[in-house]
Amino acid sequence: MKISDIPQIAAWISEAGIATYELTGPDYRICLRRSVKARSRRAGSAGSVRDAAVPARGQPDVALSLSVGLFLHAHPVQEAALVEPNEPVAAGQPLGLLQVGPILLPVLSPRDGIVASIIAPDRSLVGYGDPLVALKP
Amino acid sequence: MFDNVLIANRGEIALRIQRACRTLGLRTVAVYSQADRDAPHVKYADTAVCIGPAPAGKSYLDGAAILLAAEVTGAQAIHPGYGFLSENAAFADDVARSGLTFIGPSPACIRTMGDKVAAKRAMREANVPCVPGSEGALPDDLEALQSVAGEIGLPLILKAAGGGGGRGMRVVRSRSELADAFALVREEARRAFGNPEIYAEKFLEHPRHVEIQVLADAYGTALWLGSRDCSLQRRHQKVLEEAPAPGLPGGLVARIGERCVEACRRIGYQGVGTFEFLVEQEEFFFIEMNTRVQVEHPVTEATTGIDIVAEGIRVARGEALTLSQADISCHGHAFECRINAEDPTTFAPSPGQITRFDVPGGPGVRVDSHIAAGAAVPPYYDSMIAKLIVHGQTRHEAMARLKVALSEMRVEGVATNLALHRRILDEPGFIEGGFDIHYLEQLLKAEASA
Amino acid sequence: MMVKEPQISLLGTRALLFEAPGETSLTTQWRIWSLAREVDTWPEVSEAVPGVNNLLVSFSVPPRSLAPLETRLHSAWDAATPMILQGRTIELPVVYGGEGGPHMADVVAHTGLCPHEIAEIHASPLYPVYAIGSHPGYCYLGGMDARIATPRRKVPVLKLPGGAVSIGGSQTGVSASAGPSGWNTIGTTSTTFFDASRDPPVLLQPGDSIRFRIVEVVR
Amino acid sequence: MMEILSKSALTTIQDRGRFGALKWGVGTAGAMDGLALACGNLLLGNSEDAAAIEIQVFPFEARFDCEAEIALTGATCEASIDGKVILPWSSIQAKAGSVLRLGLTRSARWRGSRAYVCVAGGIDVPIVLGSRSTQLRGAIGGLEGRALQQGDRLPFGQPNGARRASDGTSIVPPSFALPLIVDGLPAARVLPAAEYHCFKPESQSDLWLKPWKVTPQSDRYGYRLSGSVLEPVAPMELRSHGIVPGVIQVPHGGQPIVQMCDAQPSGGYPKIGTVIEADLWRLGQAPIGSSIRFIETDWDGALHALDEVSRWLSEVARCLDLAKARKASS
Repeated sequence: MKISDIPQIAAWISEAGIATYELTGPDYRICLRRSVKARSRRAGSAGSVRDAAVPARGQPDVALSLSVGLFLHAHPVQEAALVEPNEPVAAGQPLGLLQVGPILLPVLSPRDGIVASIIAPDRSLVGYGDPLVALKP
Repeated sequence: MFDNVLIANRGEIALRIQRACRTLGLRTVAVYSQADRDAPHVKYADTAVCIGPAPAGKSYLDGAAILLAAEVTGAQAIHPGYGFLSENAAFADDVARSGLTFIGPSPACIRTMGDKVAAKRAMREANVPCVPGSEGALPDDLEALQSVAGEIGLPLILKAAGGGGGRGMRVVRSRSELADAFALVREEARRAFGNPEIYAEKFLEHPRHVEIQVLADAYGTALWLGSRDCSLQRRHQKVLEEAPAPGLPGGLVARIGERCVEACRRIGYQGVGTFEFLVEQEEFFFIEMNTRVQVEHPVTEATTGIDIVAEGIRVARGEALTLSQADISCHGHAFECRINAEDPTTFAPSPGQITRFDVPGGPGVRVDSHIAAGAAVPPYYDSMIAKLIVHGQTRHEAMARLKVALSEMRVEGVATNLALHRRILDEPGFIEGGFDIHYLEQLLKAEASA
Repeated sequence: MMVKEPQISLLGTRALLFEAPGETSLTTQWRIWSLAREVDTWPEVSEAVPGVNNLLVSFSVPPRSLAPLETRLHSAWDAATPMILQGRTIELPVVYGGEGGPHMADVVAHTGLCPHEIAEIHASPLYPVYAIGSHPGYCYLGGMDARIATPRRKVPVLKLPGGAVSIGGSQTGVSASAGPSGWNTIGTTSTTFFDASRDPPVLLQPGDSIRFRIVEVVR
Repeated sequence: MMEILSKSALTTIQDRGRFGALKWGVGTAGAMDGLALACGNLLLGNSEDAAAIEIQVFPFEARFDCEAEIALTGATCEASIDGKVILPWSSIQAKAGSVLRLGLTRSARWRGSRAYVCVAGGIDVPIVLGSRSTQLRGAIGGLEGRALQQGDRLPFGQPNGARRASDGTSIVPPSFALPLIVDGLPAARVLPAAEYHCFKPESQSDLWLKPWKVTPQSDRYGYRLSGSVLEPVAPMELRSHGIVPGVIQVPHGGQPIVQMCDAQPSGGYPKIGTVIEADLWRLGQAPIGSSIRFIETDWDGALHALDEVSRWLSEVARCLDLAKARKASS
């Protein structure tokens, strides 16, 4: 057991979603605790878009995709896009839809705000973590 | 018949499968985690989608995420590679239910081979030799116990049915030890596992790990592609493999190969697979079957000239094998070194940024890797960064080429086990060949105490 | 329409219709009841419902191939022996014409008979219940005198009240509840024919008989 | 429980339909758009025989007095719960006191004519002769056998715990997923029926080649269509026989009537064809005043269409399950 092993152990713990880890040996005792903040951010630890989307004050500026899908600006039965730039939106409001075969998953606004721009083109293939809609305060 | 394959894996095997698909004229879909955004399997695929965050449980191990990706990208088949979901029968079932082709055997075959007891029963029925042992729990009565021991032969090992991790086991070398050992294991089993059942197996002192590669189509044709020796292991992790297994009589290997092939026909096996055996004094004992492509398949590709991954995809497309057993022969000798990003002394994974990555070349040298200078080795997955495969006309020539290749290979930025491989090549026991599965651990122990 | 052979035709993928050959008769209806009892037991059949000298066969799951089912139907018909149901006789008081018989005038116009004659002719036979249908509890009756036969209306009536006694072609019947109908209503009765909470929910079943009693003929 | 706040004429409780009571003269009733009902039940993880509310006149308003997961499918409408927009063909959570409002839509690529409000566990009215469907003629099923009225309170069944989605997940409506359009008009496939060949050849070809307008005298009982006059070669008087929804009757006037869900289970008008079961929902959503086309099909074609519908529904169920599994893992 060496100090340099700790980052690896921390990575394993993060992956397993463990909150606290204690290990006691003959001549050492280590205790690793993940903070709530770290837990909510760990998905982005590999330098992902999510980091960019979460500025220091904790107000996400981008709605990210949580699934694979075709990004639709409008519901198939409706003519109008769900939101337009400069439109005020409320937290939890659908900003767009991800089509996966016959079903549509809503992309919900992470917060109250104003739509800055719709980043992903209509009907484009998007994956997990891809930025879809930009918000401004 | 599919022509768009989703590869549900990462690293070198994702690239390897992608290459096979492209040689067959098939389109590929790469799925990746956020940690692998810049990985080459993402770059070279016809379509690539991120399916989840870095932890494997939320990406490469998330069957639902992979099937949703298949739905969106129009993939018609899923190649699971090795590890992750490759031997998950429930996932294979879900793939079939989604109307997609699982490139591999049927869920029923995966299920049978995933259950140790069912697998052994199936193999016994197909006349594949298994480790002799008691069928089920041992009797309490000493006389009956002695008679079971007599049938199995000595030495034998007593194992608690509920045990594991090296606990609840005891080796019995003489009949007089049997009663005491049984009582001890029974007591330990009762106390530690709450299950007093004990079974016995023949104990192998110096077994080698030898495996047989098989390939089967949907029309009853099954072939065996020679043997591999994977005895060089540390903590059950293979480090360096070779083909063929040195020093085994050709006739004996062929007999075992035929039985493996017969077993494939009996269970309706389709695709590529590997039968693993322990071998002691030229006796083969089946331990398990891997129902997928293996890390070490390239050594068999080198000695048979067959593209095993491509053949596996072809049979999944419903094509019949065009080869017959008579077409298959073993040319020369091949080695594979697994290059891992790991600490040379603790063997702990060593993730980080690769700053230099020089690969060797020359006749008979192949490097399967997803790494280049500048690439990151994420901490979330296994630590293998490359496979160095070398082929020669003889074992001696292959070893000489391997030595040169290892000397040319340079990896900087992360710690690797390259030095260990170089050291192994100087060991007389290795040079001679035919060592058992404890060889590397004993070597490392001797070094540590020296 | 007169045909010599039984006819089988499709009603979409939910059902087929088996039509017995020959003139409408009670003897043929006895065979239809017998066929219905047999066909009702077939696994691919959800319900076999007698009509007037015909049988609706509704599918539990539409068969992949129709030919075997058709063959079985034909042989079951050939083998069907008349099944005579011994039912009850129910008397229904009817007020003919007036507000409760808005189409009496059309029947008068078509037959050339006066309302009294029409009522007399209509009320004289004992009508066997051939089949139940049209709406909950409604009975198709056999044996109407051909002199008062009147074609169905060009445009159906959207809301006919329950208890309406009407003529459609050579058939007569009594509506059990309010609803649309293409028949000519000549009178009305106050009997209740259907109650979903009863078992069976219907007052009359095939094999029973109806006699109409003239209460009044309103001019 | 939910309470109906609006006047809402012609709103009824419907399930898949009542099968097995034809022998008593009781028709099938059931949802006019069975696919929309099935999708609502899939979104909520309901059993496929759960009952829902069929709405054909807007506005519709109802208040929930307990938490409930609801799904809205069928006709496009301006839908909201407590002022929050509900996406078409989606599921959403209602709180105790939540008010659901459905109004006419301003613009839509597809309009339809009947909306379905489904709740987890289904609308729990007594089962009458095997179904909860309202059969207005005979006044059975549903709530007291009648259309819903202001102030009616509807109880819910027990949700079965296999709820699929309540987060706004929606379904691509079948009018887009399984389109059937001829010359720009929605179409339905028809199997020729017994008296098809008793019509004049030009009437036979008019059936397939001319548009048919859905007249205002169209309802759950039947769709009276207007278009070319369909003339028989000779007058026909048929003996009364059993019929099923979808049968296209041609009365003496020559204008066809398609029997719909509340159709009487027997009739005697000549039948020129039957709209196949797989396409009845298309008719069920055809608005009054719109025109439709008929496409001739045969037994195999009709079965293929049924298979296509059931394949699509199981694909919807499979993808909802995958999305749910994905959500549970993240």
